[in-house]
Amino acid sequence: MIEMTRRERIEVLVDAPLAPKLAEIALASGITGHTLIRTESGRGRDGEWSEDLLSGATAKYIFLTIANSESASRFVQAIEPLLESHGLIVLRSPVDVVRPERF
Amino acid sequence: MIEMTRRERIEVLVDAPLAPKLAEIALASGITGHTLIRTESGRGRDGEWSEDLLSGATAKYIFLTIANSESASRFVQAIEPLLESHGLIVLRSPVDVVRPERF
Amino acid sequence: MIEMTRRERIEVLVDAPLAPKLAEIALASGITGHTLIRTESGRGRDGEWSEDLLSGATAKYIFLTIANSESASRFVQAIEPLLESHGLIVLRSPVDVVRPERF
Amino acid sequence: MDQLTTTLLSAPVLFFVLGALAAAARSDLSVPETIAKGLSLYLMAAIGLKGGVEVARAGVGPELLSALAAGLVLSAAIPFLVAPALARFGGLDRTNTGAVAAHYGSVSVVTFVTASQVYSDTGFIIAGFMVAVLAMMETPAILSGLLIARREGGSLFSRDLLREVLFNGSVVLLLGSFAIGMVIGEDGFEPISPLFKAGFTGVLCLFLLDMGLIAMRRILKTRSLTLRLAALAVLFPIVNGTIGVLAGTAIGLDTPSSAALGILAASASYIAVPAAMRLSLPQADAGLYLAMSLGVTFPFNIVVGIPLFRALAELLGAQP
Amino acid sequence: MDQLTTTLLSAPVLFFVLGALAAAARSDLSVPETIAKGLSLYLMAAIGLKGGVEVARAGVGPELLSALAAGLVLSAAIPFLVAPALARFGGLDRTNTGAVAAHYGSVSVVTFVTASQVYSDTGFIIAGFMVAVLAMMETPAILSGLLIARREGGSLFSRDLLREVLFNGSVVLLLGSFAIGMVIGEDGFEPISPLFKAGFTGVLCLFLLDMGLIAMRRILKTRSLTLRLAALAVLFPIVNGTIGVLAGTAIGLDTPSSAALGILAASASYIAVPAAMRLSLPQADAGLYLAMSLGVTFPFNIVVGIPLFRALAELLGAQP
Amino acid sequence: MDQLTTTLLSAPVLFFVLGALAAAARSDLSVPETIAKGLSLYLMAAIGLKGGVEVARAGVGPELLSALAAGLVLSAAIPFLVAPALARFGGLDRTNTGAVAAHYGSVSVVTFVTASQVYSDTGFIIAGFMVAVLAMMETPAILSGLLIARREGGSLFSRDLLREVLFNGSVVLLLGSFAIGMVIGEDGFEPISPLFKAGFTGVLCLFLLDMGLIAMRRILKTRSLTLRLAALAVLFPIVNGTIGVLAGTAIGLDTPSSAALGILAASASYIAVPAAMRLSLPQADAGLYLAMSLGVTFPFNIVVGIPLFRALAELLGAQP
Ligand SMILES: Nc1ncnc2c1ncn2[C@@H]1O[C@H](COP(=O)(O)O)[C@@H](O)[C@H]1O
Ligand SMILES: Nc1ncnc2c1ncn2[C@@H]1O[C@H](COP(=O)(O)O)[C@@H](O)[C@H]1O
Ligand SMILES: Nc1ncnc2c1ncn2[C@@H]1O[C@H](COP(=O)(O)O)[C@@H](O)[C@H]1O
Ligand code: NA
Ligand code: NA
Ligand code: NA
Repeated sequence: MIEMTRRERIEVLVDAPLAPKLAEIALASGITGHTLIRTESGRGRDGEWSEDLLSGATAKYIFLTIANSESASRFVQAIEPLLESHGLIVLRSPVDVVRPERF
Repeated sequence: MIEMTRRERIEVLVDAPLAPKLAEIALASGITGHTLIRTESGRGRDGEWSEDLLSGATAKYIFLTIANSESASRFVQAIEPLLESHGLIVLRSPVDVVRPERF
Repeated sequence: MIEMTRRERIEVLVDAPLAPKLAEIALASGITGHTLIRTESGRGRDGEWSEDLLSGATAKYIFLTIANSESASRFVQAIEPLLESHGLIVLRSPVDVVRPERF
Repeated sequence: MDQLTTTLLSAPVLFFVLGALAAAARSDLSVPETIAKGLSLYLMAAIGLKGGVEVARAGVGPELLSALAAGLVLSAAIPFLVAPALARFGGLDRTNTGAVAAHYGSVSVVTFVTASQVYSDTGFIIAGFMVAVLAMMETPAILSGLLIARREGGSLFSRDLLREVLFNGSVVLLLGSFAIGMVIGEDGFEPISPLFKAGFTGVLCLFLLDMGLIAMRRILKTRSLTLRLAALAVLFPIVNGTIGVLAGTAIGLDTPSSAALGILAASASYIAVPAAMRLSLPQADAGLYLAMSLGVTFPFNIVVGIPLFRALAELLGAQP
Repeated sequence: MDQLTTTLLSAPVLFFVLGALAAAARSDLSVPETIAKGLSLYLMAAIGLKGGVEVARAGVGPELLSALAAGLVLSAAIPFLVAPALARFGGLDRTNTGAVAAHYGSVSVVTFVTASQVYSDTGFIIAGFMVAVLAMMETPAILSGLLIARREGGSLFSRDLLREVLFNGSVVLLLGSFAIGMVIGEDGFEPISPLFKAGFTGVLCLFLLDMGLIAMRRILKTRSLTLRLAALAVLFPIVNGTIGVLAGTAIGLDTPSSAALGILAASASYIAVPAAMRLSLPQADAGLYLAMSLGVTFPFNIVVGIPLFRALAELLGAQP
Repeated sequence: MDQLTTTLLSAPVLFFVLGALAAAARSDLSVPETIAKGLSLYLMAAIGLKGGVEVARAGVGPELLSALAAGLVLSAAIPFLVAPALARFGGLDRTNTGAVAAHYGSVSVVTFVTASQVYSDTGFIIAGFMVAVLAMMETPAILSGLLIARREGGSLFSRDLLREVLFNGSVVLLLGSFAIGMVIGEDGFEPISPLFKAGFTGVLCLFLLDMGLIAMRRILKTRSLTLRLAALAVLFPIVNGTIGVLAGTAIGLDTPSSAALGILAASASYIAVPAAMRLSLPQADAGLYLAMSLGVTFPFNIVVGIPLFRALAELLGAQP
């Protein structure tokens, strides 16, 4: 059986215009890669949003990154100031990966 | 280090026309928010589906919601009747969040 | 309360042209279904990619499949040869499902 | 049979055939879904406007009302007509019978649009008000289908369903554009006619290219389409279309409009009804009803139905 | 008031109304987001080209410079003008005041485009160079809005913001197409005029259909739009538009261009500014500023503002 | 050099430059991917139809066969021609050499389309059958590239690859539209000519705007494009294009068609081949081959290649 290693899965729900900023922060936290996932719509404390808008101002992505425990913590720490102001949602959970040296 | 708290991550694979109904049920179960994620295609017991269809009738979303344990259970309970009839797939896993009072 | 059963969640980040191949391998490993999730862009060792390209050659999907432990292991084993050559990322984590006999 | 050749060798039909062949050869040719949706919005707005402008020019006669009534009856009745065949000969259960039957009572906008284009190229002009009949026939069939499936009230989605039925996107766009066309008339239509009139046939070609791809892929992918059901998907348009042409002639429509009523009766929905069925009869097999309506009946109507119902209408119209 | 009828019964405005009604009836009619984005790219390229070709034909006079200066001042000043009303009468905090104010200083491309189309149908022709004024007015208001919100330098996104402000997609496309229009002139425009000129009004119809849907849904969905704020969203265009027409007349623009300057001052951004605010003032309520600019002010301008500012400009133009 | 000015100042080329400048200024201007895909489907259908209608009018001569043969040989041979330079001067490994080489053997539809538009504006008309040559040259290069990379049979994807090669979407659409054009002829083309002919240059402008954005972003984002490789991406079109013009003249094509064969040989694929390489040579660096073909060679051909190969063809055509 292929050996798998424990890593951290971090997901951040983020406004589209802010996504590049998160990528910068991730890089600065020593995280080598990420993937943006498309969302369609949602509902939160501010009511509903959806992509149907011309400006793209209310679109959101899920910023997914796999990292080792230290980088993950550094990253979550670094985006802390944005959490309240930008209404980010941050999820963290363990995941097993192949080729762990990549992350 | 930022403190993170355990919550439940519920994901439901759902037909596009049914997604608003799930949102209503979530609200009624005391869940404050959700996010719909776009899918492209898939395969199940009924064969393949994909978005390529004009009617949007066979499109599916992933309905993602983070909730505390009680709300999550209420929600899963409430969508039970739809499971078989609408071919829903329900996934539940633990996740750590920041600002747990939101969920 | 509804009873939920432990299964495996396998996610593979995969180049769009390769996705049908993964579906074949999954089927051969005894996995009955899967769902492809849309991504938008990302960054890895080879630099950034995004969907903005005409050819679709650099688009990626997340191939999500829920399986029992044996099928999951067979599947991960079977895609091993593609891991390095096609730059796949494979994630595995436990998840609770309803109607476990489906997976 | 010269007419058949004209239909078959018109650009829109040839693009449909090209799409079907490409899909059969497993080519990766595809039209992005949103582009197809955009094209279909355009086609509905254009056909609505054209109808409205035409009615503004020619005025509303008494035929409009009788045509609307005929459309309503056809849409509501056809599901009950086809249901026994689906259940007994096709072997479907009650739910699937209801779902498939609803598709055949409703109509296909693109079949109508293609017919009206192909006809008008040879001077066989459908009356403008038939667009209103088209819109009228979209949704009554849904209720009939649900009745057949015996899904009674108090249901989870009934309110949503009613809205879907009454304010369905394509009905709103068709009738709205029709009304706009009536308000602006020929003069007001002039500045928008380069887009909505001159561009029309070309857009139809691209749309039918996509329909060819989708229809053929649908057939290739479906598991539940038996030979018997495929035969029904050919039989239904012939029978329903004939009834439509007869009804049109009986209520005194002009020959092209009788043919058009035949086309409407013969065609099966693949936009409004599948979405409604997914919501109201989720247990029904979507692969099946789409394969029948989109995979078999649609191509049959485009290639055979369009010239057939014209010929039939002309035959009946020539009767004393 | 014949003019009002002409505006209200033109196809683009009727499609806008159709969209609003459909959304109010909770119809599922929708234009896919990418299609709408494509249409808006087309409209900006077309209006830019048209302006440039016009300037190439008529030459650049001294009015261009004074019009550009007037536009710059209006865009930068209007946010400071509306801010006190938003804060005191509307009860907004500083952040939301700044964010909303920025929208009213900036402009709505589609309002301008609709006005220029509706006007030109009755021979009331806006000067070509007003497109450059349109582009000029897009972004200064963003800086004013941030000043009002007191978000000072050293900030997280200031570099990105500056780029957003200077090389914003719609500004680049408008000015770029304008420049291309000037270079190619009437001769070079000929081969592309079937798409960019003949197709224009039709595309505008489809786009406004979508705007009607979005505007109405925005209103129905928003929680934070109070009656007072809605009243301001009607008052602002009246006041700002009047100032714009006065300014245009004062600097000696011809009557249609003065009306156009009024339209620009009256209109509120819903493309460039929301994106910038999401980045720079993320704490501001996006639902609110979009509801005001897109849900109230935009429809008001399309239906009332366009004929109003024309009447005002004609009144002032007739003065000795 | 008047010709160079005509090319450079035509609307499509100016829009390309606008896109490149906007991307260089890091503007957020962008054309949604699906819109671009829709425009490219339109361009391929239009160019195919045009070619087919032209052949229906002029008939098929013996040049068609020799041109097809020349195209086949050029597409299959050019990869072997450029491979040594890529490996030795460019320093690429075998896999990347094969992948990049395949791109240069294949063709760019948009380069061809732009050339045929720019040429025809000045009465320099490419023969209709060259569209068939275009389609013919799309895919043989893929097999040559794989041979160079020494990826032998028994491979994981060989069946998929063969289908990709034979029934590639753009090949099917080009040849299918070409066939439809031949069947319908000039009369059948008339109802669809407003969309496919009158709209053509305008759509090309919007598409090239997007290509400018993509090409420039590709260059800015790529890490692996060395100066040497960039130099090759300029050298290859000059050499290959010259060979193409010579071949065209040698087999007796008319002057514009010889120039077109030069354009085809000079151009590099950025649609069919990248997708095939991603599947068959996934280890090759996609950033690199796209930067070379799309970022360097494409702009070079649009701006320099189009006038250059015309001048060359005219020079050779004037020889006794
Ligand atoms: N740590 C990571 N977390 C999430 N996605 C990643 C990560 N690393 C790489 N990726 C994704 O995998 C793709 C290929 O990675 P690579 O093989 O490193 O170029 C990238 O473009 C990202 O979309
Ligand atoms: N409990 C939740 N589960 C999943 N997504 C959520 C949840 N709460 C909020 N969201 C998402 O986060 C966005 C912003 O939330 P809020 O800051 O509460 O307006 C919402 O629009 C949703 O897309
Ligand atoms: N094991 C699985 N893992 C992930 N997605 C699945 C799985 N099984 C089914 N699905 C998804 O659920 C949809 C409906 O499944 P079914 O009800 O089996 O037709 C499929 O089309 C897939 O998109
Ligand atoms: Na019918
Ligand atoms: Na303004
Ligand atoms: Na080439």
